[in-house]
Amino acid sequence: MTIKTALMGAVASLAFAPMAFADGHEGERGRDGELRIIYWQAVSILNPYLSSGTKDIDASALVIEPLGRYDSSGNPVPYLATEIPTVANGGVSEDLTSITWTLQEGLVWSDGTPVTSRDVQFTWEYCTAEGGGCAQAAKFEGVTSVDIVDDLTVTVNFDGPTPNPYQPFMGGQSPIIQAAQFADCLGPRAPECTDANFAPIGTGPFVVTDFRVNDVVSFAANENYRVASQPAFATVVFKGGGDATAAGRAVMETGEFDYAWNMQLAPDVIAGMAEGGVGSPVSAFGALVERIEVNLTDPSPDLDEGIRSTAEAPHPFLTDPAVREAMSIAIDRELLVEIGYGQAGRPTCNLVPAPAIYASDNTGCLTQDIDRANALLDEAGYMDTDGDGVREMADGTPLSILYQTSTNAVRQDFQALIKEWWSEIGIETELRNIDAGVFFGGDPGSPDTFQRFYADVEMYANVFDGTDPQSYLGAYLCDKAPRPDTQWQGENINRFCDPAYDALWQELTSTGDLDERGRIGAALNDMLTKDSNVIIPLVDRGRVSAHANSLGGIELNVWDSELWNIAGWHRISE
Amino acid sequence: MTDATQQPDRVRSQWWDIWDQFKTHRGAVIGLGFLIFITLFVLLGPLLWQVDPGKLDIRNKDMRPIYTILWDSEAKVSWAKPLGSDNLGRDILANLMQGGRISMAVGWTAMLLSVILGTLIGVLAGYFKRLDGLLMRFTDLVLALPLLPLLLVMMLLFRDSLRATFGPENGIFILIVVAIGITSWMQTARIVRGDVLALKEREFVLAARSIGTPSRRMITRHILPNVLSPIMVSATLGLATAIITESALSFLGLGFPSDFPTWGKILFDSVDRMTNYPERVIWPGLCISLTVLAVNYIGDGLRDALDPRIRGQ
Amino acid sequence: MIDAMFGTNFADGAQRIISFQSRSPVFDIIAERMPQTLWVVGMSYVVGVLIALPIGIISAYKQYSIFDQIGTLISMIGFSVPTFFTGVLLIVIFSTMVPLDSIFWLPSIYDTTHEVTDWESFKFQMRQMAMPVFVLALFNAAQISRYMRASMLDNLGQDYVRTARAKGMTEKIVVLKHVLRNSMIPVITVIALGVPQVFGGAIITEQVFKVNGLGQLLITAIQGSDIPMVMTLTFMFAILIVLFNLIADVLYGVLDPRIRYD
Amino acid sequence: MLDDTNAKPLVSVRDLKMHFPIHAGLLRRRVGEVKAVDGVSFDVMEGETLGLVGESGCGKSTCGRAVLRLYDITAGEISIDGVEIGQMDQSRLRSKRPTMQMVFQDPQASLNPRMPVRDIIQEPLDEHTNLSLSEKREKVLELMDAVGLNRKFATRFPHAFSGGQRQRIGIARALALNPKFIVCDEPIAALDVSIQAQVVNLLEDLQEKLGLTYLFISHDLSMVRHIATRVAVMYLGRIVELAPREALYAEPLHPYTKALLSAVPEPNPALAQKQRVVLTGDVPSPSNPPKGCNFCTRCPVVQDICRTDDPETREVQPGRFVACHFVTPETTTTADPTAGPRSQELNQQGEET
Amino acid sequence: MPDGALPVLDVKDLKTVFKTRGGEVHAVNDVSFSLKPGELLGVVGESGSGKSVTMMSLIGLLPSPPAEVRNGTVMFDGDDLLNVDAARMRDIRGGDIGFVFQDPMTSLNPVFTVGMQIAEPLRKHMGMNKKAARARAVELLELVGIPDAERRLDDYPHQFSGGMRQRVMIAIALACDPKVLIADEPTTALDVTIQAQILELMKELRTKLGMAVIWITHDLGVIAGIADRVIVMYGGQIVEHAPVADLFADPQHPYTQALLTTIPSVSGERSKRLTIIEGQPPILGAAPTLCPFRDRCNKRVEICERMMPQRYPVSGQHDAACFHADPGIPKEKAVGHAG
Repeated sequence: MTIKTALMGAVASLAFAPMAFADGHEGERGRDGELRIIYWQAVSILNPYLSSGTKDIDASALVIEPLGRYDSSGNPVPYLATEIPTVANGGVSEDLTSITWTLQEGLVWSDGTPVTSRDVQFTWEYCTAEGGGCAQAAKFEGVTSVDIVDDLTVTVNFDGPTPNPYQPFMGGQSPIIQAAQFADCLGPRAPECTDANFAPIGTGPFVVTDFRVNDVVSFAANENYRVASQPAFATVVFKGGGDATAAGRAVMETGEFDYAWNMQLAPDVIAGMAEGGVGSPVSAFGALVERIEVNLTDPSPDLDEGIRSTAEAPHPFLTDPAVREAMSIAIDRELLVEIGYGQAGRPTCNLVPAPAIYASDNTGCLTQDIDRANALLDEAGYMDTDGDGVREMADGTPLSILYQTSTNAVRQDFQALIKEWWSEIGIETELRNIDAGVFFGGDPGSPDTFQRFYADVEMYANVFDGTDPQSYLGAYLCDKAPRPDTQWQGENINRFCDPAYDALWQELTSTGDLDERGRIGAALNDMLTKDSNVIIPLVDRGRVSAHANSLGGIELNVWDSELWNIAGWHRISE
Repeated sequence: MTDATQQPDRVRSQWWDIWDQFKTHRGAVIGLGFLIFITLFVLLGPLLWQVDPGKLDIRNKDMRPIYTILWDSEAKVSWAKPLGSDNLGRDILANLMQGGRISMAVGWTAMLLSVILGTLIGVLAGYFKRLDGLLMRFTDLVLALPLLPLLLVMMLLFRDSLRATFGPENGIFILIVVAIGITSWMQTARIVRGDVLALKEREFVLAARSIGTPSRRMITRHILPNVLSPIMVSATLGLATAIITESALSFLGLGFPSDFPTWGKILFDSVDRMTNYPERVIWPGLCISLTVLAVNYIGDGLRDALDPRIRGQ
Repeated sequence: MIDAMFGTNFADGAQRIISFQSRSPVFDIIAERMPQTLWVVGMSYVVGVLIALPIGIISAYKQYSIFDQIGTLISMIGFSVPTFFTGVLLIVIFSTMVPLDSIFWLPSIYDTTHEVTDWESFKFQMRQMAMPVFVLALFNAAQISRYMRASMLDNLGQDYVRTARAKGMTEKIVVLKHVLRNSMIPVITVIALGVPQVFGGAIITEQVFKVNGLGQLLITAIQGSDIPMVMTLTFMFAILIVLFNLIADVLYGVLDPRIRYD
Repeated sequence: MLDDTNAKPLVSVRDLKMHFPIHAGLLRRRVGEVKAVDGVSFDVMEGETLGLVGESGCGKSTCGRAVLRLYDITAGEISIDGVEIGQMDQSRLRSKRPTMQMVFQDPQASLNPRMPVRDIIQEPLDEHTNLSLSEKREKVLELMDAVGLNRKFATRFPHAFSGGQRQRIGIARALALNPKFIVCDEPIAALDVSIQAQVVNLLEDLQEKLGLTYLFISHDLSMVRHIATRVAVMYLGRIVELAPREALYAEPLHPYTKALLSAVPEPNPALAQKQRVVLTGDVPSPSNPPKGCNFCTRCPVVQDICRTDDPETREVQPGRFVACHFVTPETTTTADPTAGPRSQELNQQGEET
Repeated sequence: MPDGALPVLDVKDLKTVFKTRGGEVHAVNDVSFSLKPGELLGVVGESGSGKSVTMMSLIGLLPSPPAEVRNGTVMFDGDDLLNVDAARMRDIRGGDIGFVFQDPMTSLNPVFTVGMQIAEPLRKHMGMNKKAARARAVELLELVGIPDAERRLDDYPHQFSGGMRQRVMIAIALACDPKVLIADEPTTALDVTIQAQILELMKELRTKLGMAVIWITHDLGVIAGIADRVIVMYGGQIVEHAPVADLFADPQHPYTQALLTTIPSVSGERSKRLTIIEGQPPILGAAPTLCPFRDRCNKRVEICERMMPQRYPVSGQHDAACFHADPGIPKEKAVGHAG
């Protein structure tokens, strides 16, 4: 099977998405034996409030569930709640300052105790407790209180009109945890509750039977799961470690595993593996954009720590929009897609390429134009004065940049290609790649994290959770810049700071009308990309995973955890 | 017999004897031949094959080696890319040469560094009794350190300052070479120390002492030349180890930047496509293995040739 | 199980070293990893030694013979081919190209939760160990057989060998009793000194076959800046090295009657 | 000390002790010491050859090396040419080195295998003279002539030579700085019988020509008899008997000397009729010497006193020193028939120098 | 010495060659001798004269390659030792022919007890069980004069002194009551007083056990005291062969003559100056065609430059390989003999 047919399969399954639960496959719980999942990053904890790693969030999705999730088209669907509250059904207050959820009746935890609104309230308390270091605190931003109405009803109050109230308790990042289990784990004690963090009691289709840190998690079907015929699998082995290639091989070539996450491999490699015939790749497009982030501050090691890569030291030439624009239009995005992603990617000029209402019709960067890039630089006064092929600034500083990304074959190919194009416009590039664990690890002590940004440009992909880009775009506010006094935490890694942007974003937060939100969102997107080229989007990446051909019920979801519907996965006979 | 007009013969260095013995070790001679060949290949090859190894040529990507035509007439081949090209169209032959230059350079310099360090510490420990305990405990200590964390810490600590001082490529080169060098000298030091201890008991050292030769000249004149054979043997092993270690570093993502080919990296990068493009792993794999093999055989031959017991036969 | 383990530990109020990364006691994680490391890396060491000794002995006894040349060649290849290459090559051959239902098919991913309870599970354990053990054993055997050969060569030239022959002993006794016993003295200590490396795990091989052992633990701990974990592992490693240095010394004394520590 | 007043001591050794520590156990603790040389005193007269004989392990080589201060000695005084060097530090000692040199036992081991002969002989010149290279080269060739080596071989390496030739190289090196005193440490022990005589004759010729003084260490009693003027017999780190050559060989006084002499196989069957004194047992370990007289464990005439008291060294006849309870001046006052010719010969030797 | 007795060992035209990189080295050239029951044959020569190689060739102890026994016959007990199979050779080695080597320090295996090393040949050749072998080992140690034999059986070689170790070696060689004992410089590494002990022991053992002994040494003094008959070797050849008294009283070969005068003595006259043999021992190489001693010989005559001397008989058991040895034969006639 080639990648093309695989993708067509994926598209086909998208079409049937709403029928996921109505799948004809029925039977008794645990009938299909063992499900084997491989993630090339190993799970280190099963509490998404203590880790932002996708692997940890995805693995905990087997056990703990939110009130509602997004389906594969990005529409909210109820999970623990009876329905998604809206203004129309009265769940969301008219002034957009509160949302009221109603839990399904008869829900029980895997230990048999009932799920109550207290658990929901507790979850909020848990994440917002002082000193808890909650990794999902952003989800609860603006929440002033969570009030228990009755045993099954709970109201979330916001500090102002919140047009998108589906942040708390929605999606894989904010599932409901059991109040009883985590009662003693509030605040600074959160990390100490190893037993709870490693084996949370949940409502999901599976319960943890064995947890080996950074290695393998074993699950068994939850006997108390609310759908009697689910899950189809009696046990799950969730193995971690290694690399994407080996994971892909284990699923598509040797058939040892049923599902592999995030096949970020060159299209020809994936195609080669799919020839193995036991598994296929599956992909779906969301808002995942591979982009180059430009550092507006000076990362030079000559600068003292504390000044280096902070707003105190503006970058000598990357602060010039002309340079950034030239860098952007020198790139042939079509070719990047061809080399790196094939049909699982498409060129883009937007930071927010989806959902459609937020997507700007920005196509200016799609055609590579080396000549215009050169002209731009000439105009801006960067000339190659010493004839070494590298342009210099007026003071003789060469346009020489350090281009950093995580270690990954496709990214290294991108680096090589982009380096070549940039050299054609007289910009010299030094490449560096850092192990993904370190690069995305967020360790404040490491100089190699993407937040620390000790490089001139860096490349990675990011996406927002759910369908609303508000908080995603909010990442580029002035005060979100990582600095030494924030322990280098913060999402605004470019150190972008534009009062106009900040003001426009504030407007977004108080706008409820969807079309208007779309317009403002697109405008914010353009301020970062088209207008300033602080962010140079490259490829709108489909998410690619691989599953065994005998595994049914897979519906790749880019808006939530990939394993969102694992309760419905089952074995099919081919 | 004591005719004053007779003048001494030309110095026929004992190296000739060693060479004579060395020549009898077939493996070593083949090894030496290969090492010379591969060295010339990476040094002079780029002069003859003037293709930029970093040059991307997307249109001609994924070319097969020219010999593929022998069994697969439909293979995408071109005389312009005799060993084919990779997925970005980079010429594999040129990359092998460039990668070989770096691998060999890393190998040789790291080996020299570790041998110099090992010899220095070994000789000092063996010769000066006072330093012996201290230096050997230090050696044990370094042996006890797990190398990988050490390498990682070194990378983090010194990468930027070296990059600033020597430029990006030289900086990382120095870092890798130093990292390999300072983590692989211990064996040499132990062997050298043992030999120096034995040499110290030899009468010619005593004889030199009876002349009043000071320690410095004692070491340079009498000790060092006589520990040369274990040093040379550990040097040949060190070269092989350095090339291997560099490729292992590439595997762990600690090696050179991605646009800086080495044999280890080319091999590592091609493992994913091993089934479709076996030549991309075979050639760098062969280069590494054969070089290491050659060097090991040379080491074997040298050990035999430098051993007077064997040479005397 | 985890509950019990952790619960009691906390109930005791004992001071624990807690990993930064997973927020769990370091020693528990190490204890969890130890079995697979010992199984795979330890077994490969044993297999390596078992292969190396006969190769070393025969190579030395028949110096420069065909066997010696081939033995040398194989051991040098084992030494010189990076394990990430041999590992992947084996996977491609035995996991991908060999059909799944063949008896030669071997799993490419190690199941760390597998427990040996009966013959079938033992067979499975053997199968899943086969490739990583082979890769590592080849590497270990290469080095140890070199030592063995050199040591045998040293001893074959000794006077007592001539004495043994003059006594009319058969070649088998001369080589396997007189020479071997003496040659083993330095080799045993080399083997003993290599044991701590087993506990250090084999980072690359562990990664290739997903044997998440101590090596993988160390590298993830380093990458995650898990300082308590790195320090504990390093310390443990250092203690093992000191310990095995001591053991090697004692072994030397036991094997060589000329050296006695009293 | 000698009855011969013509000779004055060039080297004077008093109560020399050389103890080597023994380390044992896992912690390499010092558990004892090997008393290789334990209180040795003797003089070497200018121009004479003092033979130092004894069995292996008796400390004779250590003694020779200690006299040249190749070791840092444990105790005692050594004066050479009137200068006390016993406790002198090695850097100051360097300037005294040219007066005293050494010829070693194993001509194979005493030459650096990686240096050509020319450089080996030249090394002392490099260290102690300011000659130009060509002067040094010339001097090397002269030295080679002097020891009977073909000049052509100057650039060869030691392994290209036979044992006898190697020993000549060693002698040439020792002669390079015109020393007064040479310690010959078993210079012929490793040589073939037919070559031994060549080397011994060479040493004698050189002594005659250059006025050298030798301390000739050997276990070969017959060769010592040939070359030495006086002979000291060592046993277990002590000198048990020191006497002029003829007197010693004609009438050994110490029981050990007697046994030693009688044990030497006699190649002339006509002379090999005497009754052998065969000693029982082995030499005790120098790390744990017996109490009392060192020789008490093997002595054929041992008495109780030997096991408790250490005999002192006494001059029992003029020039004859013996360390035995039962050899006293009273027991040996009988006229020595060989005494006359001996002193005469000594005089002659004295005049020759 | 019974002249008529059949020799236990009869060596004819033995030739041993070492193959080296630099070509063939002829270490032993046409050596012939015989050994009669109960006699002690001394073999004298300097290092490299081929005396050890000869003896090792007899019982196949030379490593091959590089050594190769080219030629000759070695008759022992009805077998030609150069043509017997390996198993028979092993039975003879250690069983019928005992061997004592030069350096007792290295010739004993350091990691086995002395008792085990003595018992080994007993169990192999005599088929003894453990207990019997041990009992016999105690006997043997007592025989060679090691006190407290029973206890010392469990000691390792390093716990013995040099002399004691050589006694152990002798015990091993004597273990199976050999017909022939070959002693290769057994006292060279020992001190004179210890050497005297070993020589006394040997004399005693010979009278007690009555085996034939080949005693290799470079020390004429040792030979004079112990041997019945002497072979003098030089450059891989036998240059003189004589009963011990004849050899010392009337040496025929110039080499023997020179050797006897060059050694000083502890008794007797002290010569003012030693007589010396000029030059160096020959470096062995290709098969010799001329007298190996001629370069150093002070009695060299013209014929020495042309042909190789044969072993000319001097008297009953005395012969020498020198043209001077048989003045009765005109030199021209000698030419006829050679070939």
